Amino acid sequence: MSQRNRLQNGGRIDRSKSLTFTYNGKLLKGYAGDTLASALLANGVDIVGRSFKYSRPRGIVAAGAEEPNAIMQVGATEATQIPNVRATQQSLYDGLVAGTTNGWPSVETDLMEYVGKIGGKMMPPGFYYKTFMFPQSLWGTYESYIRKAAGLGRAPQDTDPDIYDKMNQHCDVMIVGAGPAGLVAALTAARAGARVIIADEQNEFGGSLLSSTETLDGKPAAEWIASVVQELASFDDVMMLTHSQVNGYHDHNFLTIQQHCTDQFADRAPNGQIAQRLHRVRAKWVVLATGAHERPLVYGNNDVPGCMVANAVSTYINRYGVAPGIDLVLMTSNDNAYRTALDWHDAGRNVVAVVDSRKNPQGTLVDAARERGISILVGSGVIEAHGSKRVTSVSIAPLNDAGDAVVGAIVKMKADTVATSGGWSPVIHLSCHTGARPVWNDAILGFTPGATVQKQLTAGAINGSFTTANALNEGLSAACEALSHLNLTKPDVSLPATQDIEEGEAMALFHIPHTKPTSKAPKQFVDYQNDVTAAGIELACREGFESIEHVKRYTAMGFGTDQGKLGNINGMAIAAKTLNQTIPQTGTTIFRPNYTPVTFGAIVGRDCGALFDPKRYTAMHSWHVEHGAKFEDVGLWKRPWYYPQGQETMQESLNRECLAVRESAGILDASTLGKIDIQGKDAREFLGRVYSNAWAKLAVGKCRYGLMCGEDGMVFDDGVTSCLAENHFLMTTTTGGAAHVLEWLEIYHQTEWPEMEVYFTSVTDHWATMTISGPNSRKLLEKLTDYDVSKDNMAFMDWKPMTVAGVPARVFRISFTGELSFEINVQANYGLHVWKALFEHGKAFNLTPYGTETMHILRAEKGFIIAGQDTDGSVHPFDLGMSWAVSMQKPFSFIGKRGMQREDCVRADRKQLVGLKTIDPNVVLPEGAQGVLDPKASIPMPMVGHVTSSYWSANLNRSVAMGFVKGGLDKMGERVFYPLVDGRVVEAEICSPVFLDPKGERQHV
Amino acid sequence: MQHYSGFGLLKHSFSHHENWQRVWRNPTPKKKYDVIIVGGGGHGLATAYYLAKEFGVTNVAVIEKGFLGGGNTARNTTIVRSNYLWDEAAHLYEHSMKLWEGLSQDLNYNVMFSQRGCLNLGHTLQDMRDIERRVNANRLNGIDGEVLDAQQIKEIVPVLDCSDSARYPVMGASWQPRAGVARHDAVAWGFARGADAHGVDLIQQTEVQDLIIEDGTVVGVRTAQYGDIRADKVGCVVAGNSSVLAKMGGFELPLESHPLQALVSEPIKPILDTVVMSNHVHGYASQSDKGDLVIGAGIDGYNGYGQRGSYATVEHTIQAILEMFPVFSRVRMNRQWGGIVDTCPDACPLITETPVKNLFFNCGWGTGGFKATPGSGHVFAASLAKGEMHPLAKPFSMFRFHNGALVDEHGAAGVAH
Amino acid sequence: MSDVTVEVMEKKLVTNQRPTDAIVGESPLHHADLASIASQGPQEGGVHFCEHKLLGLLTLRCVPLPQQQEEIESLLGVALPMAPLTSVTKDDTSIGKVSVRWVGPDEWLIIVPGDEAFDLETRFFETLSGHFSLVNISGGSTVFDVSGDQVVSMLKKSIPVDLHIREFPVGKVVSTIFAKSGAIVCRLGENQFELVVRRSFADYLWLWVQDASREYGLVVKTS
Amino acid sequence: MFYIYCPHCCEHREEEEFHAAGQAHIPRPLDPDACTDKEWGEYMYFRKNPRGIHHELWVHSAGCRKFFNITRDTQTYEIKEVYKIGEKPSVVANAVEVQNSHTQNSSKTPLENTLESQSGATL
Repeated sequence: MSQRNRLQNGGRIDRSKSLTFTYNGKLLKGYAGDTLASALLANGVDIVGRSFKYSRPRGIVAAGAEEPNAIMQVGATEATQIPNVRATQQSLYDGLVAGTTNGWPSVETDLMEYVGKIGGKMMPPGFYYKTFMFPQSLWGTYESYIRKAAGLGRAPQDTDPDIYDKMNQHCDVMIVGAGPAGLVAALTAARAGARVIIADEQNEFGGSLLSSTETLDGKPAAEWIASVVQELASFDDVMMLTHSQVNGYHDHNFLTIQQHCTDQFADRAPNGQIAQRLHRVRAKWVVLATGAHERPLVYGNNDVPGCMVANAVSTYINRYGVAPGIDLVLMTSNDNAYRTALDWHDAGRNVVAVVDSRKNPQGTLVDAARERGISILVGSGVIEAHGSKRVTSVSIAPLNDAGDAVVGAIVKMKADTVATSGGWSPVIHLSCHTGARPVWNDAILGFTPGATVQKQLTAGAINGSFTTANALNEGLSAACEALSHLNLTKPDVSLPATQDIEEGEAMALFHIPHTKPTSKAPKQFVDYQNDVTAAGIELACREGFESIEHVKRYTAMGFGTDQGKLGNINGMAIAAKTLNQTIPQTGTTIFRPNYTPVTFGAIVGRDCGALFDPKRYTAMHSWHVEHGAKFEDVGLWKRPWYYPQGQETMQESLNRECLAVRESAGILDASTLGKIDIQGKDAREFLGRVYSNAWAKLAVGKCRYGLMCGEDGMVFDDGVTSCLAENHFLMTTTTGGAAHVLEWLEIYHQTEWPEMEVYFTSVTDHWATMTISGPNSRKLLEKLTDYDVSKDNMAFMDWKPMTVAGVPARVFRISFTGELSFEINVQANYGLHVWKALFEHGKAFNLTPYGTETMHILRAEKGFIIAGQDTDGSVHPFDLGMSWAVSMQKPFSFIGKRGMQREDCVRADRKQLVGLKTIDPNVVLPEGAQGVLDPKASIPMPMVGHVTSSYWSANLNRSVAMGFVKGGLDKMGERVFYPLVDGRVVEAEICSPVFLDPKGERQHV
Repeated sequence: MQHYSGFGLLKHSFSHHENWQRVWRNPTPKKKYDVIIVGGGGHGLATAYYLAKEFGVTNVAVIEKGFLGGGNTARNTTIVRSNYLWDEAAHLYEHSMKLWEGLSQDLNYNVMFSQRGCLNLGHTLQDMRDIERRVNANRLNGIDGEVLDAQQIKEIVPVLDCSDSARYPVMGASWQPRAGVARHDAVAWGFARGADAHGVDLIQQTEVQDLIIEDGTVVGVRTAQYGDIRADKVGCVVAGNSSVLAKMGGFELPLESHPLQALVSEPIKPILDTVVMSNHVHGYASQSDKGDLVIGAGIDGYNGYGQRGSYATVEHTIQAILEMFPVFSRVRMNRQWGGIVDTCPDACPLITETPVKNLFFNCGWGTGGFKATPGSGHVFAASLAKGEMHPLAKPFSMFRFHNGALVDEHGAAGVAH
Repeated sequence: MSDVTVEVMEKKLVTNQRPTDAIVGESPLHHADLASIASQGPQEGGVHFCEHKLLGLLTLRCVPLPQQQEEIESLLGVALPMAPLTSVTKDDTSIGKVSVRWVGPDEWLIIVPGDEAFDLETRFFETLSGHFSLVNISGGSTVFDVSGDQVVSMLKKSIPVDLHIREFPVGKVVSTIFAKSGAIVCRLGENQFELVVRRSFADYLWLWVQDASREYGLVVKTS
Repeated sequence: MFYIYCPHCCEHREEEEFHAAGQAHIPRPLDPDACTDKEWGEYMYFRKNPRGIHHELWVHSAGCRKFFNITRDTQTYEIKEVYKIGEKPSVVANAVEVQNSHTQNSSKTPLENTLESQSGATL
């Protein structure tokens, strides 16, 4: 196929750069500067898709973001597939591979079309709500067919090879749209010294000027554009973004711009380059100069390929040198669209007729058409297009004054292209994103931006100011207003002279009547992508869907990937007419982000893969990796979970680690525990308020365990706090709770008790913490320090400063295993040195590294809780059997005290934490198993509580478990049953949670 | 009520669909009703429907300030499941699930309830403990549930990254086969049509400006268009706006209204056949019949009635989605929007009497509202009809925040949405 | 007491935390072997990166009264930067180079040579009157120096604050989010910034900086 | 996405640096033990949650780590003023239109006099 629709000359394409691309398996040619759409039209491709519901053939109707039909699958390889690319926005590049998304066996000949033709009659809007109900069991089957038929393109199966990026930007003035209004605004702001960002979705600046034959200062508009662009580029503080859609306008002037960096030029980004960059812009002022979209008219079979929006036809001619047909019928309700007839004529093609709904059109452009001898049929409309895969002819009929009835004989004319214009709809999308409701403007028959609390200004066609002269003026005045708010001086800017064109009054016309009532007329499409017709909208209104939101939802109007850019206003007009209301009475149309779809990858930027979330490491991490540790995710931390050796199973590793600790010595990297340095004369009092137990008498050099509760009395964290000096404490928290606890302390200090003299500083990362535990841990420590760590000099719950392996350390004699333990803290820069030194001297004691899992087992043998595992935010200290950690006598009503005394919190039958001893010692209860008292009870079974912690204890050669049981503290020795998913029922005896060394002798040696 | 069926569609196609009846009337309100429901969302309409159909109270008006089903019913991610942890919540949601299972037939309106199953992924040991705990509780409560390992998950969702190289590798999941999705708008319309057919007056575009309270008893509501409309009982089912209504009643609620966002991709061919949720990675997704990936974002931390939230929240959600489904990287986000969710401190609803006599509130559903629609409406209708809270509703009194008997679903993974 | 200097002053504890020079500390990016990259990696690029290892880092918390301000100035050799988001750096104090970064209305970060931290801490507790806290965080943070023609572009990918020279002049300091971690960011020159980051996040941030610099080229330098 | 003026850093920063901490001005009862269950429950859980002007507590968590108050319209998301803990808001609900729409980012002058010592934490 040659480029049979390509004009001999003209257009902003580079005819010296021929490009080859593949469309549905065929090789086609285009030029640099083409879009995929313009290249397809140049090659005479009529059908670019099949409609969703009726499988009707569809062609390109528009030239920009509003295109509903030309939705392509693009990508040369599996990994680079992109679904749903709008051909009108995709620049052509050499080697581009595109295809249509629906149609079987091909988009040209689609068998579903016949199904659509026959079944379509049974598919009015909402038909699916009225059927497929019986039997219920078959809905899944119906649904699978519906799903297959829907869905446009497909996602790739392979991993995306492209890189996306995000960048934060700040500016004084963000200008959206680089048409005449935007360019003048940018130039004005830039000359005043403002920091400016100007973005446009097109491949070059110029906006509407690129598609028209207008002159500025008597010269082609392109020359003026080039001079402005050149000047803008000379400012350091001006950022110019082409191929960049501003897609979201969020609160407080935050905007997102999707910039296509390479994906408009290549199937995948060349080595290391960014495919797309998402700019996150915070602008002091925003100027929306987003222009307008032309509204097509709604008439019979207006979806046959060859039916287009008038301005799109002009764009293809003037910008791309493509005339998408031979014989044009133009239908319009306004003067502006006459340009298309002139362009078509001047391109050497045949204008069959201009069909004008107005009785007496007058204006510069109308005169120009008459001068060219173009036939103008006034007071008429195209009521129907004919043809299956391409328009072959049209039916034209005289209309009454209101434009709502056919009043004369039908004339049929041959044509292959129908261009229509019902006027222009301002592109108000961004102005709606922060909640402003647009307002209807009768003068322009469209919505314009409503009042907003954003620092937003608008200029040009978005305001309904459609002429270039007005756009330039408004661009200047918007910039000047922004500059005055920014306290910048308005510079000299002279606007170029525009052509003087007088336009006659336009007629309010949306829906062309047919000789038949709408319900019986050929389908008149309003929303192409979702196959919404005028008849469908009328039906929805008749059925009682009277709010425009109901109409939209019932018919799916505006829910396509084009978000109703072409169809929404026509749909509202039809609904309004059906309901005998005005358009503003019917409602308004609200747009949400995004203006056009945004690649997920671009939104994510670099926050994916290895950078999805930080991995936090301790100072000894490299050692753990070298020694084969498996890691557990705890918050953002990577903690050693266990250290398998050889072919060990996990349980074998755990058994080995557990035995080593109790028999000799083990070592745990405990650096991830939260640590907070607390200083000030009120530090001690503060501790008393935030912990449930007493702190008044903790002596210097001593450590104490504490529970932290919310005001509701429920435990949320725990840890050991040590008295470093009278006014100086070191608090430890759980690994996951560190940040929350610090903020908790701060909020009470800053908002409730600011008079207290105390400061909190996180030192979690500062200290590397290694716990040596086991009967030989003292002997090991003695090898590395000269300090007297004997029982007499360093008792249980003492801390001492000393030098360990040559490094100054703080050593805490606290134990989470129930064994003799020393927690050695050194400045993290020396952590690995000390850790390695311990191993050098630890060989004699079989020093065994153990991970979090062994730690959990060892503490469970001792009945110590883990906040977050044995608590869930709904248990207070008494529920945990930890009344010893609550001091109700403290003078200050500590946080949690009042909460834990509420009526429901003092019930005797609350779930309480107890030990659980399985009757069969070899059975390990699954954590999460739910207990019942009567395993034979019928479902729903009354449950008494769940297992929170459960392990195989190699030391005890049996299982150990803890869990909640209703009233469990008073049920020692009684039985609980755990019906499991696999059908087993495990029986357990309620016991003390302390399974090993109940007197605590091992840790006191 | 005109009966809907495939045959009906065929029949009407011969008359070009010109003769379909209105789905509901557009009545002028009476001076007095037995019950006024404030709020014409899914829950309010369901309440009215069951009041009329099950409990014989037909002198009912639903007063809606906008259009029917236009609040959170129109804005949610349509997930239906009942695998809640605590008995009280589980029983309530399972009651709802059972109603869902016959809802299209009951309403003669296809709500497209698609029981395609729901996976709640676990990525940490604690996630897996919570999943075991919840599934065990579900099964003993008569709710279907299984615990799956990564291999089994991969079979159900091939596009999910179940590899060890993920930042938070998938360790397992809970699986509720009966869970699924439904067509959200259809639920509101189906209930509205059914309620209307039973005589309920649906009054749209009418804002309640005040509650009329005499001697501590509510006796009606005040509107701009229709003045005072009296009622024996008033039930407020206004979700995010509950605190505004409560203020008219002179009291506060244990509620905050927060923005909750959702988004959809462009429609793509079927790729995700079930609902996948991850609390740890903070994302969840399903695919609509139209082909859109329907994705729910997190709740913003601040109060907001603006029906929009922060962009960063959406960013984090999409990061999570790509962490779970790397092949979605080149798929594009079509649209995002926000709702106003009324959240309770314990992530459970309020179905409650209030300090004002004959004034009842049903709210606080947080992110769980859509799935509860039929059950919530049913128990609230029963409570309004009998003047005494339905046994399933009793645990959800607002006064639990006085005595401390919270139903804390926060502690249980998998409840956030 | 024993072999560690321990002083309890103002009823607070000060301990030396550095061993003798025989034991070499490992900075948070020790494992990345920046020295090798510096010698073998690219020598040209838009972003330059360097870790200033093992400096003395102290967090001062205080709402300084005039007298305290004077005392602090004489201790540090520089006045405390009282205005929000300001900093001071002096190369030639009696203890060498001293930098002070405003972090909050009652919080400053003090950066001194690594072997001066303990002495300075000790002098603070001996000298400074009134309510304050001083905490050694030398092991908990590290200092990155990033510079180069494209350093601002790299930072724009990483932090949300406005980096335009008019808004963020030399000497300005902010605490902010850096990718998904945090940093104290101080502008040292038009194209040079100091980042103080937490130890456990250092590897993540190093990965991030490499990634964000890829399109500009990254040059690693040793300090 | 809010752009929030931190009254301590004295400049606007992105919302991502902050955390919302709920309704402002909820002082902890001075004698919790004297509170009834109802009073304690209301302190912990019951909130104004207005549509419109709202006083809320925020913390500049990634910045100076200070808590402060914001008066914000929960419908338009306009920030009316920012003030430190211990200060009182000057913009309150039901007051006549205090500010017009384009003054949102003008930083609030903090009130000179400290009015309440108990500004109130939120749970």
